[in-house]
Amino acid sequence: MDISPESLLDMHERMVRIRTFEEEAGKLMEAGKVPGALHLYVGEEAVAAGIMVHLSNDDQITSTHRGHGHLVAKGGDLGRMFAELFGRATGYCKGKGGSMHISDLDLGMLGANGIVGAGPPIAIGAAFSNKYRGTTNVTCCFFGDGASNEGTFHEAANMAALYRLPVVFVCENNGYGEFTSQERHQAIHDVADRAPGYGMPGIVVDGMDAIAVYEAAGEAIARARRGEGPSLLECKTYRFLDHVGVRGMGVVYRTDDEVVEWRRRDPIVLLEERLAGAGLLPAEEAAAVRERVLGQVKAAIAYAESSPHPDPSALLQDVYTLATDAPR
Amino acid sequence: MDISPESLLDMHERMVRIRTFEEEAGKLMEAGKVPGALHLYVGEEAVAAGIMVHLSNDDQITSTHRGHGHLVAKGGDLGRMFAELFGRATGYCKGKGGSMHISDLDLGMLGANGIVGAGPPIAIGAAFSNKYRGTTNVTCCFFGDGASNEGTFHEAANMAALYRLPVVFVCENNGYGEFTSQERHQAIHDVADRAPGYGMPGIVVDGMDAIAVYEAAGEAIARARRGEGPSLLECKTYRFLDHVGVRGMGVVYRTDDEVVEWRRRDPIVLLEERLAGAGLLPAEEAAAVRERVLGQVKAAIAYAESSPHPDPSALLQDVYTLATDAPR
Amino acid sequence: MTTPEAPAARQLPYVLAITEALAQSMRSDPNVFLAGEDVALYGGVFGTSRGLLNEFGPQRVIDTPISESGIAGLAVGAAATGLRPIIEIMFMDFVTVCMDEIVNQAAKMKYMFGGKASLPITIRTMAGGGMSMAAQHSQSLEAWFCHVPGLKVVMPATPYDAKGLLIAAIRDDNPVLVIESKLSLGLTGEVPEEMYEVPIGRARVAREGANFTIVAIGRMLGEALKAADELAADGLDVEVIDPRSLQPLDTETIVTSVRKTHRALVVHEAVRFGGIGAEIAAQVQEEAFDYLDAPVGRVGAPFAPVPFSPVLEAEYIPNAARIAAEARRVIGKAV
Amino acid sequence: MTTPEAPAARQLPYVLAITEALAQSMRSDPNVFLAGEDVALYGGVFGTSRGLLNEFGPQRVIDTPISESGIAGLAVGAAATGLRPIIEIMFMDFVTVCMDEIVNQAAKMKYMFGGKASLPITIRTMAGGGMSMAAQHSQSLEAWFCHVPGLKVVMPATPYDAKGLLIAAIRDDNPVLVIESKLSLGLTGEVPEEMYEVPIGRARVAREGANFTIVAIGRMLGEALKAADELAADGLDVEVIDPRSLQPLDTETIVTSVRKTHRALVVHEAVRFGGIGAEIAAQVQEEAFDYLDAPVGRVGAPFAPVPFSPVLEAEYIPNAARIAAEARRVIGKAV
Ligand SMILES: Cc1ncc(C[n+]2csc(CCOP(=O)(O)OP(=O)(O)O)c2C)c(N)n1
Ligand SMILES: Cc1ncc(C[n+]2csc(CCOP(=O)(O)OP(=O)(O)O)c2C)c(N)n1
Ligand SMILES: [Mg+2]
Ligand SMILES: [Mg+2]
Repeated sequence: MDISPESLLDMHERMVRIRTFEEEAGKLMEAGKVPGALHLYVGEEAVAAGIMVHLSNDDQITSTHRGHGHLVAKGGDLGRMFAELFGRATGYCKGKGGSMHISDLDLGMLGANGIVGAGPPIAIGAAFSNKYRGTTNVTCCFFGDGASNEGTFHEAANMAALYRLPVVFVCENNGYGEFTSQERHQAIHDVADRAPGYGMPGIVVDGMDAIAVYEAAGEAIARARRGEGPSLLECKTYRFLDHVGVRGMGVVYRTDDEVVEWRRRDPIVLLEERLAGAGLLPAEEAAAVRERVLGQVKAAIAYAESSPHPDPSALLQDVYTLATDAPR
Repeated sequence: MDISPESLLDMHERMVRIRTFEEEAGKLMEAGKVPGALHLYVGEEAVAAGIMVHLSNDDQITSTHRGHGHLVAKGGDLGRMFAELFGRATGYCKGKGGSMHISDLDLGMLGANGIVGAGPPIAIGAAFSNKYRGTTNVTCCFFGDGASNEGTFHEAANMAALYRLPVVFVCENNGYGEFTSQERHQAIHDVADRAPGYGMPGIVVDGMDAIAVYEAAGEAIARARRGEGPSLLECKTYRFLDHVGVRGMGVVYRTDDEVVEWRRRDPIVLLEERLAGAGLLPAEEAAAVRERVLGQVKAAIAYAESSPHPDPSALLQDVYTLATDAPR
Repeated sequence: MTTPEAPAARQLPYVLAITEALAQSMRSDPNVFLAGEDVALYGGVFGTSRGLLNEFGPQRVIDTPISESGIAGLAVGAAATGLRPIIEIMFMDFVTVCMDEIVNQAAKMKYMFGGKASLPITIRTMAGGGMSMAAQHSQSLEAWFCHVPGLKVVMPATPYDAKGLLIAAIRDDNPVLVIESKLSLGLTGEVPEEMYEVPIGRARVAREGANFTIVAIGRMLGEALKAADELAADGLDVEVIDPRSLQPLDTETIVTSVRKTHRALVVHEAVRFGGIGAEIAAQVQEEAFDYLDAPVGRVGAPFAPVPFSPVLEAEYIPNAARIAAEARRVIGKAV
Repeated sequence: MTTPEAPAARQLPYVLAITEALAQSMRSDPNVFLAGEDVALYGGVFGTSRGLLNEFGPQRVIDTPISESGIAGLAVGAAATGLRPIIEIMFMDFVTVCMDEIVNQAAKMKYMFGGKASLPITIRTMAGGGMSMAAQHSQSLEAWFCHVPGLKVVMPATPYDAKGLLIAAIRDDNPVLVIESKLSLGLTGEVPEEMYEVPIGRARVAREGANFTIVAIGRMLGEALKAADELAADGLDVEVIDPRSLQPLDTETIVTSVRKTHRALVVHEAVRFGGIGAEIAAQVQEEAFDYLDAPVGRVGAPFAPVPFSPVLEAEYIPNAARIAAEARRVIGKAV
């Protein structure tokens, strides 16, 4: 699969946006400005970016508890995102959802989710909808290695293959479900090995290599658009930070060496090297991108910080849809 | 795997007992004597028998809604079984469970189950227990092709492989989940193809051939006893009768031709031919076995029919265990 | 579309009232589809969707694998992207394997997303005992769902309501759980041929009376009406109310009745402890405290799983005789 | 083993009271084991099992995959074959993915098998909000389980009860759901060092009073005690009762109090509609009808999912001020 210079640069910028967003969010959390739990995506940017450059706003994704990266890559508005993390009325969910439920239906982002494994069944529903309505849209379903052990993944994968739904199951295998390493939560090495059991292709790709993700995703997505059914795309990746919050080193469940080793393959650095090598993005231009994005992120934070908290009267709003759209 | 003449005859008798039990139960149901729903095992006898001859009362099984065959093969008392189907106080469950919850913990039969897919998680618990207590006992988990699409199967299979639990997952693939054929409920042909996705061996065997089941089960069970972990043994079989009740032909979801085709491979007839050929069971002796078993079944029915209904005062008993066995 | 003043004269069994509601809804809105285990080729294990596959084809009437979480999740994703799914969870007992999709996803998505999502999902399921189906095929679990903000819960007792509430549920832009009664499938009653809605959230006074109120839920309506006849002999003029919708609950109709009659009994087939009868009783004593001449009584199943034996099950499930007896007991307690 | 008359003077936080109960139970009975997500190497995401892996090893302290149905089913199978499993379902919200194992298997197996099975399973889980964890990490769903025959349900409010109820649960031969409170983890109180049981099914009078009863569930106990102080200024001498166990429920202690005080309020963090407060209110008005000077009031969360925003969440979760206000409102209604 060919990749255009524009797509490469686009991917890079999305990755930088995610990284910057997450690093700033982490700092704000440490400063006590973000209530609740924060699951950061730092280290896994190539996955979200490599998938999302293939998608339009009419293609959907389902996400996980670690959902900021997905929304940023899907084109999320940074101001509304920070506002949501801060619980402000201007946030994506008017402050009612927070980090774990951040979403933008207009962008086809069907929500971060607090329940591990909740995404796959929802994703097949969106894919069903695309097919039912006769579109060529696809749904990409992000889930973790840990989530691959939930029964919901199994049920959704089987149904997707049975109905040949236009869905791509994207396993972000970062080697851990919370604090339990993959070899301590499943007796297999590749989650993709589960694909044949549903009658769909399983592909393993280096999740730190954005171009590799782009290519593999491109094929799986094209296949889905052609009506040939689902795929399971496993991206081997790593979260640089802790499961919740920012501390990545000095933890009981993994060695610092391991972290250092993976950090050597920082997906943004890897891509920048490739881009520099190809003459597409010299180091100083990469720095300029980072600079520009940081400015946007700072502006977004400022917007969010100056936004009002929800009015207490909002508490009981949005529980039900009051009028109906159904034809009568 | 060698099979002794005793085991062959044992297997045969168990199959005849199941067949006779089920046929008589079906008649009684048609006569209005069995309340509730009855899922008969006719046609699948080789699976239960081929597994169960390997097991002692300290080895457990979990069963399904189609559980009579499993309990008969595990040595269930026919009188108490019929009494349970009739809802009598002398039944295995004092009339509180009926067909769908028939069980005998003393025989290691952990119950038929009304919830499709409920067995696998319970089975890994029993297997865990065997391992925890340092025994070499195994647990065999029966489930259908339809049940293989429930998330519970997935979770249990993964955990069994991860912990190398002494369990054998026995998929009774009779080609249908209720009225939906396998090709309409999953995009794979062999449920055993799911095994590699958990890191366990998957074996397909002719479920109409008791000797083949015996051999494949023998290996999987021995492997489990050796502490080498679980297996998934898929037995291709067929239910001669309807999903519920007795009508097997003239139904909307399968052709009569298909039924006739499968009935040509009646597992009892197949085994009797082999046994006759080997000089182990001439036709008249086979008839004698059937005759003898029919006598036992009739006696069991008589016992059950003459048994009292539960006293209404039993209604609120057995909800809780009152005294505790826990050390203090 | 009209909401007829009085039901037309055509009689239909409960089961066909359901089928008609499904068919008419699918005819009038191409975004409506039906998915569930054996709902298509077989027409539903209770026969409620017979004929729909023929009329609407396999794109809109869909047999699923035995994967309730998958089915319910599919409904959430399809609804969030513009369709109006109807799913069938065969026996209500099986909701235990898809609670997350119903409770944490469908019910909460709108709120969690700040109002943006709209989830027009209809979940049909069969509750109740009386058929010797034992502990895992006989439960009435409506109380669980009434406790979950974001869901609506209806329990039609009559063929008329089976059709009208189902149509209303399908047209509602929120997830609605429609709890049908398997023992009522053959119950025949007047069902207009045209499409009509029974508004969700409005109770029905099934029988007017002056000095005792029975609130009867789902299939217990029929038993309560029988009990009312029986109690007339005691000089009790019983008003019988069918809430029809439990979430939202039409407290006003119930309380208005109790303010008139001064005594009340709530009846459901579900286990008494923690049943929706507790909520209704609690609300009645809050709203009509000064009017009550006796405590609000409750009839429900005793604290045990549903037994298989017909003898025990008959003992277990509330019926007219037990309702009448409890009414008398409540009155004995009058101040 | 002794049940001490008065708790000893040692102070311990709620979280360590739990750990101690686990450790002592495992020491005294080799059949007891603990399984759950990240309970071993990490010591539990709430730190409740810290140190147990070291002491008891990986055979008895078991990290599981993220597979709640598998975990709960494992407990059922292990219990049916002689072990005494303790499982942790991290947040109570996640019970939605293993309801079948708890409700249809663990709770009913004994009954369905005619009494033969014995299922000594302890299910620990953390409920409640207050930490901006939003709609899927903050729920209090105890009412669901109180409605299920075969289960027991306890909700310890104090470190003393956190230890004593957990030990009692582990020793109970029935499935017991132990609902702990994440916001109480740091709460410190007297906890005797020896092993003791708080009997399941017995309420505690946490504060004696003469003319108003507040029944406060779980973490609401602390808020109710604060409200009682506040209400003293109004001349209300409030008795505060902590049921501790919701199933079985110690109706007698509650009713005895109300017969004395003539007015009552039930408080829980769960959604008010359909909460266990409804059952308690319904029982109180049944059992103490002639003694009541006012309707039984209820305080619970409003009918919405738990919001993320701290501002909204503060508005959502009941607290002392709201309890006191509701008490005043109830009294305003007195006859
Ligand atoms: C049903 C459920 N069980 C447990 C949790 C707690 N939990 C939150 S994130 C997580 C780990 C998920 O691991 P993985 O799927 O690999 O995603 P990652 O965090 O690595 O991105 C767990 C166990 C949950 N939120 N939902
Ligand atoms: C959770 C759940 N869903 C649906 C059902 C209804 N049901 C009972 S048996 C059955 C089919 C099971 O098919 P399979 O596992 O292949 O077993 P078989 O009947 O073929 O032996 C279904 C759908 C159920 N009992 N439990
Ligand atoms: Mg992971
Ligand atoms: Mg089958």
